[in-house]
Amino acid sequence: MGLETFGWLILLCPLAGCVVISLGAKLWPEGAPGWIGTAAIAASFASSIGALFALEDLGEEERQVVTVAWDYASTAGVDAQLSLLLDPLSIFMALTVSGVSTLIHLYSVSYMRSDRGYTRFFAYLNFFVFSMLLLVLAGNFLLLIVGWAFVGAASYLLISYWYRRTTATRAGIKAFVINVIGDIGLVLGTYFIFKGSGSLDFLTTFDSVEESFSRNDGDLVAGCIGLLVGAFAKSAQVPLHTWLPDAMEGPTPVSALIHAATMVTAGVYLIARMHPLFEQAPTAADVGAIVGCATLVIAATIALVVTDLKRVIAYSTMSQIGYMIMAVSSFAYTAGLFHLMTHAFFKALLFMAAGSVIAAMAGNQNLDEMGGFRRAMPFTFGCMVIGGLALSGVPPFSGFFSKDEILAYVAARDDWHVALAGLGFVGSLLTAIYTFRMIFRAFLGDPVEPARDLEQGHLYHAPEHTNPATGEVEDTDVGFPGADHHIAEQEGSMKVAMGCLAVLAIVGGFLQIPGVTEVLHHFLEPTFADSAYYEELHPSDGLTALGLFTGTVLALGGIALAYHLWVRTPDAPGSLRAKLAPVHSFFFNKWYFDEIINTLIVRPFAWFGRFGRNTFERIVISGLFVGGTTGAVRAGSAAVRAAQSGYLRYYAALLLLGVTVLGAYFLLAGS
Amino acid sequence: MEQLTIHLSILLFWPLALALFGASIGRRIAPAIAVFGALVPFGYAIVLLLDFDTGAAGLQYVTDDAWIEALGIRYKLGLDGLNLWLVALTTLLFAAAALWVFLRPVERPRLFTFHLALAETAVLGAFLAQDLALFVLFFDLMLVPFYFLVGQWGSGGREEIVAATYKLIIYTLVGSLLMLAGAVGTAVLSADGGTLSFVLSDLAQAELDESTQRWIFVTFALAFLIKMPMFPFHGWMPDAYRAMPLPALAIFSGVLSKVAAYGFLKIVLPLFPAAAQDYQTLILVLALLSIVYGSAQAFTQTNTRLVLGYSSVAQLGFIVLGIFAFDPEGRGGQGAVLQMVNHGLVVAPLFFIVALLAERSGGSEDIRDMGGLAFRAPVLASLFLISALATLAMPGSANFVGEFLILLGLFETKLAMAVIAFSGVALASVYMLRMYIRTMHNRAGERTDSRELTVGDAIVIVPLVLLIIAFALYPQAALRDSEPAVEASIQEVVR
Amino acid sequence: MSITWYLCVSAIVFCTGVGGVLTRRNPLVVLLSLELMLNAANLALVAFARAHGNQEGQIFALIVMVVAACEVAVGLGLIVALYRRRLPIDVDELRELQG
Amino acid sequence: MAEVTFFFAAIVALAGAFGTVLLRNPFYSVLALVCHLLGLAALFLLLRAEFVAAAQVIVYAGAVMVLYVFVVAYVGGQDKPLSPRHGPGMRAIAILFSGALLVEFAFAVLGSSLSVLDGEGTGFFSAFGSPAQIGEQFLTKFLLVFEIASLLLLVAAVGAVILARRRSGLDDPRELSVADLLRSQESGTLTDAERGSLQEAAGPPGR
Amino acid sequence: MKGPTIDWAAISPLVTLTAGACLVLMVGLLRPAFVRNTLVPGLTGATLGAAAGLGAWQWGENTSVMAGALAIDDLTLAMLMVFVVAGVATVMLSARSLAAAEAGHGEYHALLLLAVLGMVVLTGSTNLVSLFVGFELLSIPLYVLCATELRREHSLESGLKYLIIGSLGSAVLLYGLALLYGATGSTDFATIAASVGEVGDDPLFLTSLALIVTGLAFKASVAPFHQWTPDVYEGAPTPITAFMAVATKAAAFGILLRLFDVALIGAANDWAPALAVLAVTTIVVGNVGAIGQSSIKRMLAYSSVAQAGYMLAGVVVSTRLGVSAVVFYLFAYSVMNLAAFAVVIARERETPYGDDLRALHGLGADRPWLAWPMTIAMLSLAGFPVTAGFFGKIYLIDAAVDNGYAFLGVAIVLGSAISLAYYLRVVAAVWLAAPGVSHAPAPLVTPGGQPAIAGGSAEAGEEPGTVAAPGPVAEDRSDSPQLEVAIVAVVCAAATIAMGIYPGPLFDVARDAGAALSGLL
Repeated sequence: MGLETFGWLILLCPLAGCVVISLGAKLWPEGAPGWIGTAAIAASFASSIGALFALEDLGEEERQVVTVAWDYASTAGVDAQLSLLLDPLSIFMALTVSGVSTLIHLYSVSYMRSDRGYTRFFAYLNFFVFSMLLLVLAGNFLLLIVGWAFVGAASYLLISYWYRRTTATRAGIKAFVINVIGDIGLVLGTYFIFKGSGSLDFLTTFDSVEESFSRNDGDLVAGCIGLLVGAFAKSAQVPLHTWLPDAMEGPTPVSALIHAATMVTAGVYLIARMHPLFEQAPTAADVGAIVGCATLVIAATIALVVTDLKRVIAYSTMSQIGYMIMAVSSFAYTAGLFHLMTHAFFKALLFMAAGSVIAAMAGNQNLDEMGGFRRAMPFTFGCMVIGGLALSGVPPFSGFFSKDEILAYVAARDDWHVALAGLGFVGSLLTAIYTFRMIFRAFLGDPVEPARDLEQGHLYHAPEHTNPATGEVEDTDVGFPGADHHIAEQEGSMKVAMGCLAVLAIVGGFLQIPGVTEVLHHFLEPTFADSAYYEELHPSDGLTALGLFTGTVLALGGIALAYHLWVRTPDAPGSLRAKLAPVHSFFFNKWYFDEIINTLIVRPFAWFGRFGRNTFERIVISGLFVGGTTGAVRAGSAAVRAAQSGYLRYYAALLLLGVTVLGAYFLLAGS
Repeated sequence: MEQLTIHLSILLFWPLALALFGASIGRRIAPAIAVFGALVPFGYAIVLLLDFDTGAAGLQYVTDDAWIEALGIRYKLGLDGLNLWLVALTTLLFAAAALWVFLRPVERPRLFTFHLALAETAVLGAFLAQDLALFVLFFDLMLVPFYFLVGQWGSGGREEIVAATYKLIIYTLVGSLLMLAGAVGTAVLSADGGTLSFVLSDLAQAELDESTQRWIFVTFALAFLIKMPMFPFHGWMPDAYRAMPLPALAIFSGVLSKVAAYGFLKIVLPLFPAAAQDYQTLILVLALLSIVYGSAQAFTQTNTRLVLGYSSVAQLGFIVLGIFAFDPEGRGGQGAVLQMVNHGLVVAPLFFIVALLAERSGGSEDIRDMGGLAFRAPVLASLFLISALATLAMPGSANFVGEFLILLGLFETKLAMAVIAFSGVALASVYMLRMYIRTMHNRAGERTDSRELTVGDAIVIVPLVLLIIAFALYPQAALRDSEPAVEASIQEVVR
Repeated sequence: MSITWYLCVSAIVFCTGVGGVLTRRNPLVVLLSLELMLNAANLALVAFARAHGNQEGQIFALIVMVVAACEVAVGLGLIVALYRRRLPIDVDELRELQG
Repeated sequence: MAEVTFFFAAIVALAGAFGTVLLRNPFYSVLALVCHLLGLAALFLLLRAEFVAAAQVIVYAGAVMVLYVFVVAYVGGQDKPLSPRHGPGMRAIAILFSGALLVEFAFAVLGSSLSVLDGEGTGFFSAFGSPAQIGEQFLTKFLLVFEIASLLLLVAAVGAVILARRRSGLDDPRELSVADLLRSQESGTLTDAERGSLQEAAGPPGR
Repeated sequence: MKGPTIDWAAISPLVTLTAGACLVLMVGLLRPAFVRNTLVPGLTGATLGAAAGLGAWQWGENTSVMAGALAIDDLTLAMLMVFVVAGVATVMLSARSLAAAEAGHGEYHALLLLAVLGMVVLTGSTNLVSLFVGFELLSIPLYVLCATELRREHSLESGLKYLIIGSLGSAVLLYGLALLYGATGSTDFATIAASVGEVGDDPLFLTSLALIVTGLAFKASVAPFHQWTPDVYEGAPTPITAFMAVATKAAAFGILLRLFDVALIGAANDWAPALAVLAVTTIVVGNVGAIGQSSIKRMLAYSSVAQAGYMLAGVVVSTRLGVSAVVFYLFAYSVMNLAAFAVVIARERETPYGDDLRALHGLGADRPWLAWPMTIAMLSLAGFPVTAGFFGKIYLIDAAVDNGYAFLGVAIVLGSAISLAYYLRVVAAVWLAAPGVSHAPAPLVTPGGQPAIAGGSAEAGEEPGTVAAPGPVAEDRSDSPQLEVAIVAVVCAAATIAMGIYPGPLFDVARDAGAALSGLL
């Protein structure tokens, strides 16, 4: 089978899975949908590997293959086809996505088992994977936008998966709308670029970029900014990030897959994919770098204080993606993508572990009420720690290499980027602190009731099902969220999935050790062949060493600090919070982003709508237009009927008046 | 061509003839015959789609007979890229509506089906007419059946219904009567002294001077803007939408508004290019206002019909934007044509679904009385979801392609307006999802019971949704056919 | 005597008739006023006939007399009918029909 | 001489006209009209319209006016005030309008530049206006008019009969018409009860 | 001395009408019911039919007869057709009406025929004297006919009002004619047309114009000379109202066209603007006045005023196109109005509401054969497509725009826009309103729909059913569909639709009529 066949297979397997699951909804026996879905994704992963080898067989130059299904909307000079672009970058993304997805599907098979919407869940999940793969394989802007929107829709569906929860539906619509704003940015960017290049096809646009745009050409910069808006919305970068924490309303596997491993990294992929444009418009690239940097710091600070287990991880995700965005916008592509991959591993791992803990807590996600699960669930604990270490960048875990490589490259870019790198280091310190704050508070300390139950060997069940976000009592009669819970210790498939990811989280880093094994770098070479920075941009060995060392120190220091604060002196955080009350509340309220957006956009619009309905419609539309005219006509009618008094002699009078006037007119006009 | 000439007339009058036949036979059988009368034209339209000579400019299957020499009015029908797909859409929606009426009987079925068929003939006539007087005739005729449909089968109290019919007719007829004057003016003034002719192709030849074009343009624009409706001429819309029986409403919102948009492309641009240029900005501004205002209303309304009604106002705003973008390649026009078909295709199933929702929430059509309806009705939910996502022009739907082209065209000529228009895209997602969530999701309402849709409903709705998907996969089909025609009518203006 | 004099007389008579129609409430008298107007026309016609020296005017005048007679007959008939119906003989009372 | 006659006749005519309009009693109005007509006839003679003048005196002043007198006598001359209950407005209007109209006519007549109006009148020949002349005209040029005029008289006769014919149920029951007698033979008469009930039903209800 | 050569062929329609009138008058004196109920109407219809046939035979001859007093040309004949249609319809509608019984069938129908004759003379006249005679021959019978329901006060009142105002109008007209004769020195249109050139701006002439315009506009019920119309239409017996609404208007417009577009065409620059203003006023007043009327007859009266405004626009443009447009519109106008009036009559007899709008409630449900004609008539009057009214309006607008009176076209459409308000009110009453109360005749009212006191009439005496005995006869009469009325309604409605679908032939007729007026472009 050729490369193109594999390419289409990668795409079609998940789609087929989705269709089969949903059409057969009524037929499938208990649990079948899960396995079907998993199998479909596994098949897709297999074809990705196939595609990888097929690609390796080709020569360095022709490792960019475009395959066209049919004309999609090619009219009036617009060349929009249904085309895939198969090159190292897309294959790399396909591998990461399908690989991680497979494991997460595996995890979900048992984690979601007792949920009534089991079938629906896997249908959605498969659809998501299909969309994500469409996004990364798309061969032109239009198709990219399609994939872009599809993942948005899928994430909406999965966020509001438990749709009886108003919190869930609200989070869902929020996510969708912000993603649509991203789409709009993307479309506008496309327009600007299309204006110059006259083509929607990637390769055509990239090859002609020098001809069609001068350096920092206004249109191009605008276009790239548009693309960045899209990227920010999807990757939850400031200020379009507010949807991501709320997205934690979705089931934990969803958070693991979509809001940690795959979808949110789409922005990174986009920038990497568009590198010829960004390199032609460095101004835009700098914007990206700065925003990424800002995000990583802001998110880290918030993560320090939130008490919702999943939200902590969510903010850390934002922060990590901040790193990646910063990297690719500083043209450190390999580093960014490398971190993307490793992050997918350990962040998925963290979420899975968290899911297991939440299951043990019977759906309760509040850190304040957790503690002492160390003995109750050792496996989960182990996974959590591995993930945490990787996230904090402790050698030799994967995060260590990827993150510190990013910082080194960014520092090497040019002088003012050094400042960004510096902030990056601050971020990594904070990362270590909040990560282990979470781990320590959940697993160390004296066990809470659920933990103790679990040690006795039976799973804790809450007296009544409550919404973790609002605490309101839920109508569980509908059967979702499932009444029963599943934790890694009791479920083989969950164990397997977490185990695999744990291993990857440990060894994943060796794929790309600066100066030693640069597998990824060489593999991605063909995609970035046209990049001016790919080869040139290289940190000096000294700088690299310094970076690695600093990173290690900061990570360990952070962990130590966390240990000191939350294990050694458990009352210290309280006093500290009291001391820094304003800062704390500022962080705790997420820098008031939601409030600002609410007052600036949502409220005015709602007011406008109400004004239109209550005032404008009544006064202008029906009052002025309808009422005005009818009123005039009515008045006229009244006048005419009043004149029709019935008095004969008035009629005669009017007649004679008419005669006189007419005569006068004729006499005046005629002579 | 010659052996085909008769065919368009068959397409045109078949429904009416069958309905009359059915009405004369009896109330039992009438709806069934009406279904037959609506399905045949649909099949016929499919044949036309297949047989249509793609890429050829100019008319096909022309019927051109003398009708009223005294006024130079000819009975001239024809198909081109502009109306081909709209005709198909019309026949499709009417078939769906007839089926719906057949499956859930109404009282006095004979009259109902007769009016429905009369409406179909009128709409098809308006689309097919290649003679200005003929177009005006059918354009006005469209109103009559809907007057009766609203008046006799409308929902709500007597008073509201009568008021609604008044608003509907008077509002829209004021416009189209002015258009009548404009049409006659066009013919007479273009003939000036010569032989009078209402045939569009002849009128397109004669160049009216700019001042004349202007006042005539105003009459036509008014008629079309009211019909669509467009802000601020939508005063009749809320009442009419509230009162109209749903199968009729599906057609009304799906097709009749398109006739107006089609009129702009088919008549106004070629006949009054100069005036169109002069008023471009004005119309564009109105379109933008419609988009923003319509979205805002759709976002605040709680009556499902009105949500859809105002969303249509916004969607038609986009279509008009595309028509009046006047970009040299005619991308806007292309997008507009595509979007007309799309909107008709998505809004009709939505109205049918609204009927089902009302049944499941104790007859109320207010989203505050709904909620949680998806629970036992996954199929219904997914049908609704697909239509809703298509309506908000999610990328991947044909609607997106339409809006993409429209805004691309506008982007090239009027950048700022395009950027504003994008707000409409975002707002669309807000109000459509709001409607979906408030009806299908969230806690269940008091008087709701979640039921799956019956086979009968499925027979009507599922094919429509499948068509939406199919069209999403291959919008090229429509674009390919319409390209030359759009080119032609835009060229009149841009040169 | 120039024709103009006759015309002036006829004009005055006509306007007198108009005044009668407008002021009198008794239909009988209204009819009489109408007669005045017709006669004014007659005078004008005859005068013009004299002026132009052709007799068409006189013919016309004779016809007008016939017409006047007919109108009178019908009008008086109506008045009699009203009277029979015990309706007030007053044009201002006849205002059932109005609006 | 002619002048004197003219002024005398004109004054008579005008006086008659004013009398017709102004006199309170219809009977006097009729008489006033008669003398107006006589004055007019004199003017006709001055204008060489002998036949017209004759017709005026015989037909008009003679026959038509007699009709009037009969009706006035039958109906009884209830004399109404000159102006109705709703104030003197109507009188003012009347004076105003007829005044305005008069002014216009004055413009028309005096302002006219037609030469023929100034002179005594042109080309008159001996037989001008003689019965023979008129008769010839009627039988040649104006034959149609002549015929139609006869039909007009027929219409007037029929119409007057229809309207003034005496019917039962209208007048007080004591008056019996031939028609009643005829009907009573054929299909019995209405009982008083019926007639009484029926009289209420005049005019469709609902107004 | 020898009389003028008489072209008997040309005047055969007039002769027929005269003879018919006299015959009917005589026959009407016979006693038996058969004569009155069948023979007299039959004869009348036959006479009208014969006249129409002879007219058709004379089509295209365009002769001038009776020493230039009359022009029997296509315009006259086209109008004759309208009169005949109206006349026949009226005869059928009067078949069971009280008016005929009251007046005596013979007299009633004779007057009808003489009125028709007068109309023909009026439209055909090419001479001031014959114009005036025709004018009176048309008016005086109508004065009488309006008052024939002597037992209804309204009928008498309308009669007297019509008589007095009408005589005033004709007096004004007459004075105008006199002045015109004085200014031009002739009563022949041809001579007048010739001499308009030099006296064109003479005040005498101009004043005469004003008076003549008033007199004729009055007959055509053009605002502000329209005020008699609503009162008279409402008061008169409905069949007569129908006849007046259609035939009188046609006659008035016939002579307007002939006088202004032939005799006074030279002074077009003087009168055209004035008439244009009158047209606009009329359109506004008529349409606005009709709104909110509860009596259908009154509403139709105002609507006829509005329609007169539309047609006046056709006169203003003073082109052959304009003439043809007016003629065409007159045809359309007559059929749709007759259909409407037929339904009104039917309901007057079926329901206790007389001509009140309530009489139509629920018509669609239980009397489809009346409901559809009413609907079609209303839609056609409003100018909806596939009805005669639609093309009539197109034709008028066409003519108006063609001669640079675009604003008249706009006025027409705006007027029709307003008119929807009241036409649709009727349609709503027919279809949308809940059925009215019982259709059983209210007490004291015979199924004839008229006060039962009418039964006192000498002739009406033996009229079965008009006798005020609510017996079985009355019962079966009450729900009898009144065949002839329904026939009129349906036929006229069908004609309306037919003209709306294939108006070609009628357009040819109209064009010939327009061509008859030489001297126009």
